[in-house]
Amino acid sequence: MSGPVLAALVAQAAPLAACVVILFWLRQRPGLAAGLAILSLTVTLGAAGYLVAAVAVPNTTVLATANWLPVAEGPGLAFGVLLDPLSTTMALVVAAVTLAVMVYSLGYMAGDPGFARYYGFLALFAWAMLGLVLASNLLQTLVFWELVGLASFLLIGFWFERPAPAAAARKAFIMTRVGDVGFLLGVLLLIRAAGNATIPDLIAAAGPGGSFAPGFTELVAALLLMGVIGKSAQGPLFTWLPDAMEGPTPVSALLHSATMVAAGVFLVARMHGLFAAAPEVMRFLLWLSVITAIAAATMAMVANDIKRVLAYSSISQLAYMLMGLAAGSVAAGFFHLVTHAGFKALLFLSAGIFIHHAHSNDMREIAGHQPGSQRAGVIGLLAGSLALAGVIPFAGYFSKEAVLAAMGEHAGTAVLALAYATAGLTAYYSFRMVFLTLRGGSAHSPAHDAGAHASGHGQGETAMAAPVLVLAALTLVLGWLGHWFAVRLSPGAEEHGALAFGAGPLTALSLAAAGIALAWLEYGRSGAPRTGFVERMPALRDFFATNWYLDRLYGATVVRLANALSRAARWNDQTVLDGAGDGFGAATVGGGRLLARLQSGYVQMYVSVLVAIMAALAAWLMGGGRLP
Amino acid sequence: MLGGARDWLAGLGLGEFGATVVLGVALIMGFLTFNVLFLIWLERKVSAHIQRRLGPMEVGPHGSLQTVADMVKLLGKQILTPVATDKFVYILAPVLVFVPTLCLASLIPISGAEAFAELPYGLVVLIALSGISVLAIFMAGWASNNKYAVLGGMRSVSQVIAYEIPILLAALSVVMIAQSMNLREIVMAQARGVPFILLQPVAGVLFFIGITAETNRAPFDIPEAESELVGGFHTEYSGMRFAMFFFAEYTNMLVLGALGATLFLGGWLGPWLPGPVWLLLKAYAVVFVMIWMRWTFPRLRFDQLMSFAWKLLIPVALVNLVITAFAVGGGR
Amino acid sequence: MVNLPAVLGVATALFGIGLYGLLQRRSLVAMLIALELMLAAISINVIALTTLTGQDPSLGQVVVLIFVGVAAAEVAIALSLFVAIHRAAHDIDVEHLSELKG
Amino acid sequence: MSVADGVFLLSSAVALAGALLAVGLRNIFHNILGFALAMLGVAGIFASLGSDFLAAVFVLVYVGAVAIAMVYAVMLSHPLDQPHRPRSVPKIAAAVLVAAGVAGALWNVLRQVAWPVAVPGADAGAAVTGRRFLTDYVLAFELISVLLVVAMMGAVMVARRSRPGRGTW
Amino acid sequence: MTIVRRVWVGAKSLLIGLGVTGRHFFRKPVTLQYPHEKPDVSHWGGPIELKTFPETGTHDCIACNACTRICPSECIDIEGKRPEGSKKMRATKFALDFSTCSLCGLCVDVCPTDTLQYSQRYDESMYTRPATVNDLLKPFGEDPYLTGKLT
Repeated sequence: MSGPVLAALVAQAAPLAACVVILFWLRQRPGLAAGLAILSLTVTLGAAGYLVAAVAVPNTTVLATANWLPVAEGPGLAFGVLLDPLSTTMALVVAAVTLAVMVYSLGYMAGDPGFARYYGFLALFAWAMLGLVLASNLLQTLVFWELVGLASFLLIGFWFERPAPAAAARKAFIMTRVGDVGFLLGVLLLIRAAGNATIPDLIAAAGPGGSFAPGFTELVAALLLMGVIGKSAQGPLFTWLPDAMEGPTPVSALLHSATMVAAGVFLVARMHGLFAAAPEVMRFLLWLSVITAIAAATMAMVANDIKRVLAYSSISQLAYMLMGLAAGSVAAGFFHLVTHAGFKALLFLSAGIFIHHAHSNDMREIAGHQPGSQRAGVIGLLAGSLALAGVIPFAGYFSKEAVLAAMGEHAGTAVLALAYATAGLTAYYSFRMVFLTLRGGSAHSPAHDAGAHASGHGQGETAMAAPVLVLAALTLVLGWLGHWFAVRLSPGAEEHGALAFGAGPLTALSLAAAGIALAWLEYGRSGAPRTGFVERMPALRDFFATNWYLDRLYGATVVRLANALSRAARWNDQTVLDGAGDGFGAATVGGGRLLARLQSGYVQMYVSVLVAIMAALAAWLMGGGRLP
Repeated sequence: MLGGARDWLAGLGLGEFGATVVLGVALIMGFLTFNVLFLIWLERKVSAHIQRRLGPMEVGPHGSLQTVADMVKLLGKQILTPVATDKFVYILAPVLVFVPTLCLASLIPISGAEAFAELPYGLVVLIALSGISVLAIFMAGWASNNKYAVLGGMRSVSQVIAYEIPILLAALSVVMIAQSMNLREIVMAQARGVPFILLQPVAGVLFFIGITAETNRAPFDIPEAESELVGGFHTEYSGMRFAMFFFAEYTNMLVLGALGATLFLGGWLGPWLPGPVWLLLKAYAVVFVMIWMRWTFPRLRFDQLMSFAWKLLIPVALVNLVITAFAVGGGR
Repeated sequence: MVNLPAVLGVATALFGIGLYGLLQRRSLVAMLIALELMLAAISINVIALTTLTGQDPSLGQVVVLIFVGVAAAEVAIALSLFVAIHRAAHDIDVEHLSELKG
Repeated sequence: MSVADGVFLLSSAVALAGALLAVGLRNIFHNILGFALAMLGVAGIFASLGSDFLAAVFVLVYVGAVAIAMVYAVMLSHPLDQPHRPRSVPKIAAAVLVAAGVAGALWNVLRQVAWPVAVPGADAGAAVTGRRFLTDYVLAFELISVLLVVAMMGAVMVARRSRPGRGTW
Repeated sequence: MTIVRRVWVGAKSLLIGLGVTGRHFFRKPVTLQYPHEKPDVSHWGGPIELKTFPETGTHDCIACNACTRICPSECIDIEGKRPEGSKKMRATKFALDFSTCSLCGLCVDVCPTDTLQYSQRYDESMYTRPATVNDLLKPFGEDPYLTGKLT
C-alpha cells in the first residue's frame, strides 16, 4: 500500500473511530469526547496535508481499489480511493473547516447537555464527507452522499426537542432526497451501461471516443444534476437551506460553507468530464445557477436574521461555483469553492460569536448588545464580508474574478450581465449585514449583557476567537493560490490570464464598490434610514422575503394538483366505477355469499385446499397433462 | 490389557465392533462411577478445608468411602413418584440427563492414539450433545408438576442457552488457531506450539465461566437455588433418581473440565506420565478450581446472571473472536 | 441399505406426517412443529440427492445450512408472534383465530 | 449390513417415531419432545449419508435451540391446565386424506425419476462447505446473517410487552 | 470506560476472594477428631469435685453445709456424721444435682477446708433423671476417719 493510499485511509479512519468511540462509550464524558474528536481531525488534517503535497504534481492520479461486489460479467464494482489534486485539496478543505468548527464549538456549545453527542455527529459528518470526497466509485460516492445527508440531518436537528429544528432537519432531509432519486437513477444507469462505476472509467466512457451514446450521456448528466441541485440547494430545491439555520451556528458554518452543500459542486467538478460531454445540460445548469444566484441575492437583501442572510449568500455563492463549472472551468469553480469555504465559515463563526453574545439571531437585536466589544467577531465579520463582496485583496475577489472570467469566455452576454448584477447585489447585502449588525443604535441598554453573560463566557471565547482569527488571516492568503489551482485542475492552462486586470475585474470591482456605497448610505452613515430601498417596496420585499413565494408555490401547486386529482378520482369513482360496480356487485353478492362459505377463516382448511390442488396439478402434469 | 479384554469379549460372540462398544461403555461407566464418588468426596474435602474443617474422616481412610456409603443409602431409599406427575417424562428425565454426558465422555481423546469415539467434528458434536441435557433438565422440572421445579427448569434453560454462546465462541477462537474441529488435532496443534491458554487467555476465562454456569455450579447455581426454589428442578425426585441428577452433574463437571483441558491446557500432553493421567490431572485441576469458586463466591441474582452473560461475556467473546480472526488471517 | 429410494421414502413419509400435523393440529406451536418436520424432510432429500447421485456433497450441505438458517429465523419470528397473539387473543387455537372470515 | 446401514435404519425408525409422537400426541410438551427425537433421527440419517457436520449442526440447532425456544413459547402461551377439546373426526379424516394423497403423489414422482446412481463419495467436510459459503454463495451467506439479525430484532419487537403511554420504541 | 473499570474491579475482587479461601485451604484445620483425640481443658472449670489431699489420701469435707447454704441453685445435699472421739464432722453423702448446677463456683469459694475444686470432666452423659444426681463421695470408698484408721 503506497503512502498516499495509506494516508487517505488514515484520514477516513480517524474520524470514524472517533465517532464510534464517542457515540458508544463517551456519551457521559464531554471533555474527553471533544478532545478525541479534535485529535482525530488533527490526524486527518495532517494526512490530508500530506496527500495534497504527495499528489501535487498536475495530472497525477492515484487510484487504489479493492474488489467489492464481483459481477458475473464485466469487471464488477470495486471500491477504494481516488486521489488527485481535486479530491486531495477538497479533503484538506473539509478537514480544516471541520477542525476549525470543532475548536470553535468548544466555546459555542460549552455546557450543552448533548455536547459529546454533538462531537460524535461532527466526527461522523467529517468521515462521511471525506469518504465522499475520496471515493473512487460513483456508487461509493452515493453511499457517502447519503451518509452526509444523514449526518447533516442529525446535526441540523441537533436540538431535536424543539419543534423548529426538528422540522428543519426533516425538510432538509426530504428535499435533498428528492434530488437524490435522480442521482440514484443516474448511478444505476451508469452501472448498467458501463458495468462498473469507477469514476475515471465513467468519464472515459462519456468523453469523446467513449462508449456512451450522446443522448445517454445527457440523460445521465441530467439525472446526476438532480442530486446536485438538491444537495447544493439550487434552483427550485433550495428552500431547505435557510430553514436549516435552526441548527447550532457552528453546524451551519460546517454544513453550508465547505462541506455538505459543496458536495454537489464537488460532484460536478469530479464528474466534470461527463458533464462536459453533455453541453445541453451544462447550458441548463448555467442558466439555473445564474437565476439562483440572483434570486438568492435578492432574498438576502431583505432578511433580518443574520444566519438567513448568510444562508442566502451561500446559495448565491454555490450558484457562482456552479456557474464557473458550467462555463467549463473546473479550476475557477473549485477555486471559488475553496475560498468560499474559508470566508463563509469565517462569516458563520463570527456571526456565531455575536449570536452567542446577544442570544439572538436578529441583526437589529445584536446591534443593541454592544457588538463592538466582540473584537474577534468584528474582525471576522469585516474580513468575511469584504471577501464575500469581492474586494480586492481578499480571497473572494480572486475566485469570483476567475469565475467571471471563465464565463466571459464561454457564456452569453445576458448570463454575464446577470452574474455581474449579482456581484453588485452581493456587495450590497453583505455590507447591509455588516452595518445592520455593527452600527445599530442602542435599542437595548448595554448594561444588560455586561453582567448577565460575562460570567458564563470567559474561557470559551478564546476557543471561539482562535478559529475566527485564523480563518480571517486565511481569507487574505487563499486568494493568491488561484494560479496553483489553475495549473493543477485545468491543465489546459487557458485560465492563466484570469488573474490579470481587465475590463471585467474593473466592472466587478466598481459594482462591488457601488453596492457597498449604497449600503453605507442606507444603513451605515450616522442618521441613515436603516431601511433599504427594497424594504420600502412592500410587494417586492414580501416577494423576496418569502423565497420568491417558492414555499407557497409548492403548497399551492402540489396541493392543487392533489385536490384536482382526487376530485377527478371521485367523479370517476362515483359515476363510472360505482355505476358499473353496483350492477356488477349485485350480481357478485349472490355468488360471493356462496363462495364466502369457503372463506371460513380456518387456516388449515385453506392449506388443505391449496396443497390438495397443488398435488392434483402436479400429478396431472407428471401424467403427461399440459397446461392450456 | 485392553486388547486382551476385547479379544476375550469378541470371542464370546459379540464380534469386533460389539466388543469394542461393550468394552468402551463398561470402561467409561466404571470410570465415571468412580469419578463421581471421588468428586463428591473431593468437593466435601475441599469445602471442609476451605472452611478449616476436616470433612468426612470416619468411613475409610480420610473418609474416602463416605460417598460409597451415601450411595448405598440412596439406593436403599424408597423411590417416590408424586401423584400428578407426567409419569413417562418424569421417569425418563433423569436417564436423559445422564446419557448425553456419557456420550460426551467418550468423545474426548485420552491420549495420542486413543479415544473411545473419534469424530472429525468432535467439538461441534460435543457442544450439540450437551444441549440435549438442557431439554432433559427442563423435562424433569416440567414433569414434576411443581412450581418450584418448573421455575428451576426454566431458569436452567435460559441460563444454559445464554452461557452456551460464550462457550461456543471461545471454542471457536481455539478452532480458528488450531484450524480443526477435531479434538485430537486441536491437541496436536498445541503440541506443536504452546497450550492455547497462553494464546487465548480471554477465551480460556470465558470458557471456564461458561462451563461453570453450564454445570449449574455456584456462583451460577440459580436452577437449584435452595434458598428460593427448594431444590429447583429436582425438588420432587428422591432416591436413585435424585442420585442420577447428582451423578450427571458431577460427570458433567469432569467432562467439561476435560474438554477445557483439551482445548486450552494441552489435553493429554505432558512429560513423564502417560497421556490419560495427564488429561485427568488437568481436568481435575479445572474441577478443583470450580469447587474452590463454589466455596468462595455467593450466588448471583437471576437478572445479574443473565445480564452478565448477554451484556459482558458475549460481547467480549465476539470481540475476542474478531481479534483472533484478524490475527490468524493476518499471520497467513 | 443406504440407497436412494430408501432415503427418499423415509423423507416422503416424514413429509407426509408433517403435512398431516399441519392440517390437523389446532395449536399454532404444534403446527410449527409439523412445519419444521416437513422442512427436515426436504433437507434429507437435498442431502440424499446430492450425495447419492454423484453430485458435489458440499453443495447439498450449503443448501441445507441455508435452510437451517431460514428455519431458525422463521422459528424465532413465529414463536414471538404466537406469544403476541396469545397476549392479544388469550388463545392460540387456530380454530378460534378465525375473525377475518369473509 | 454395514454400520452405516444400521445407523440409517435406526435413525429412520427414530425419526419417523419421533415425528409421529410430535404430531400425534395431544400434550404439546410431549409434541416438542417428539420433535426433538425426530430431529435426532434426522441427524442420524445425515450421519449415515456421510454428512457428519450437518448432523452435528442439526442437533445443535434443532434440539439445542429450536426445541428449547418452543418450550419457551409453550410456557408463555399455552394454558396447560385446560382439558383437551375433543378431536373432530372429519378434520382428522380430511387431514389424513390430503397428507396421504400428497405424500403418495410425491412418492410417485420421486419413484419415476431416473436418478443417476453413484457411490457416495467422502464427506465434503466443513472446510469445503465453509469455503463455498465464502466464495460462490457469499451473497446467500450474507443474506442469511442479515435475515437472522432482523429476525432476532423482529422477534424481540413483536414479543415485547408495549408499555402503556409509550410508542413501540 | 466505566464498564472496563467495573470489569477490572470486579475481576480483581473475585481474585482476592479466591485468594482468601485459597489461603485457608492450606491452613491447618481447627477441627478436633474428638473421640480419637481429647481436647486440652486445663484452663476449664467443670462441675465440682472433692479434692484428695496427699497427706491424708482423702478429702476433707466436714459437712459444714456452707456450700449448701450459699448455693443459688440448691443443688447440693450433704449429710454428715461425727466420728468417735473427734470434734470435726465427716460427710457421709455429698449429693450434687448436675441438672440444676449452674457451675457458678460459689461453693468452691466458700468452702472452709478448700476441699472443693473444679473438675476437668467434660464428657459426662447420663440417660435417666436420677442419674443426674451424683454422690461425690463415691470415688473415695470407705472414709478412713469414720472407720477409725485416721483421727
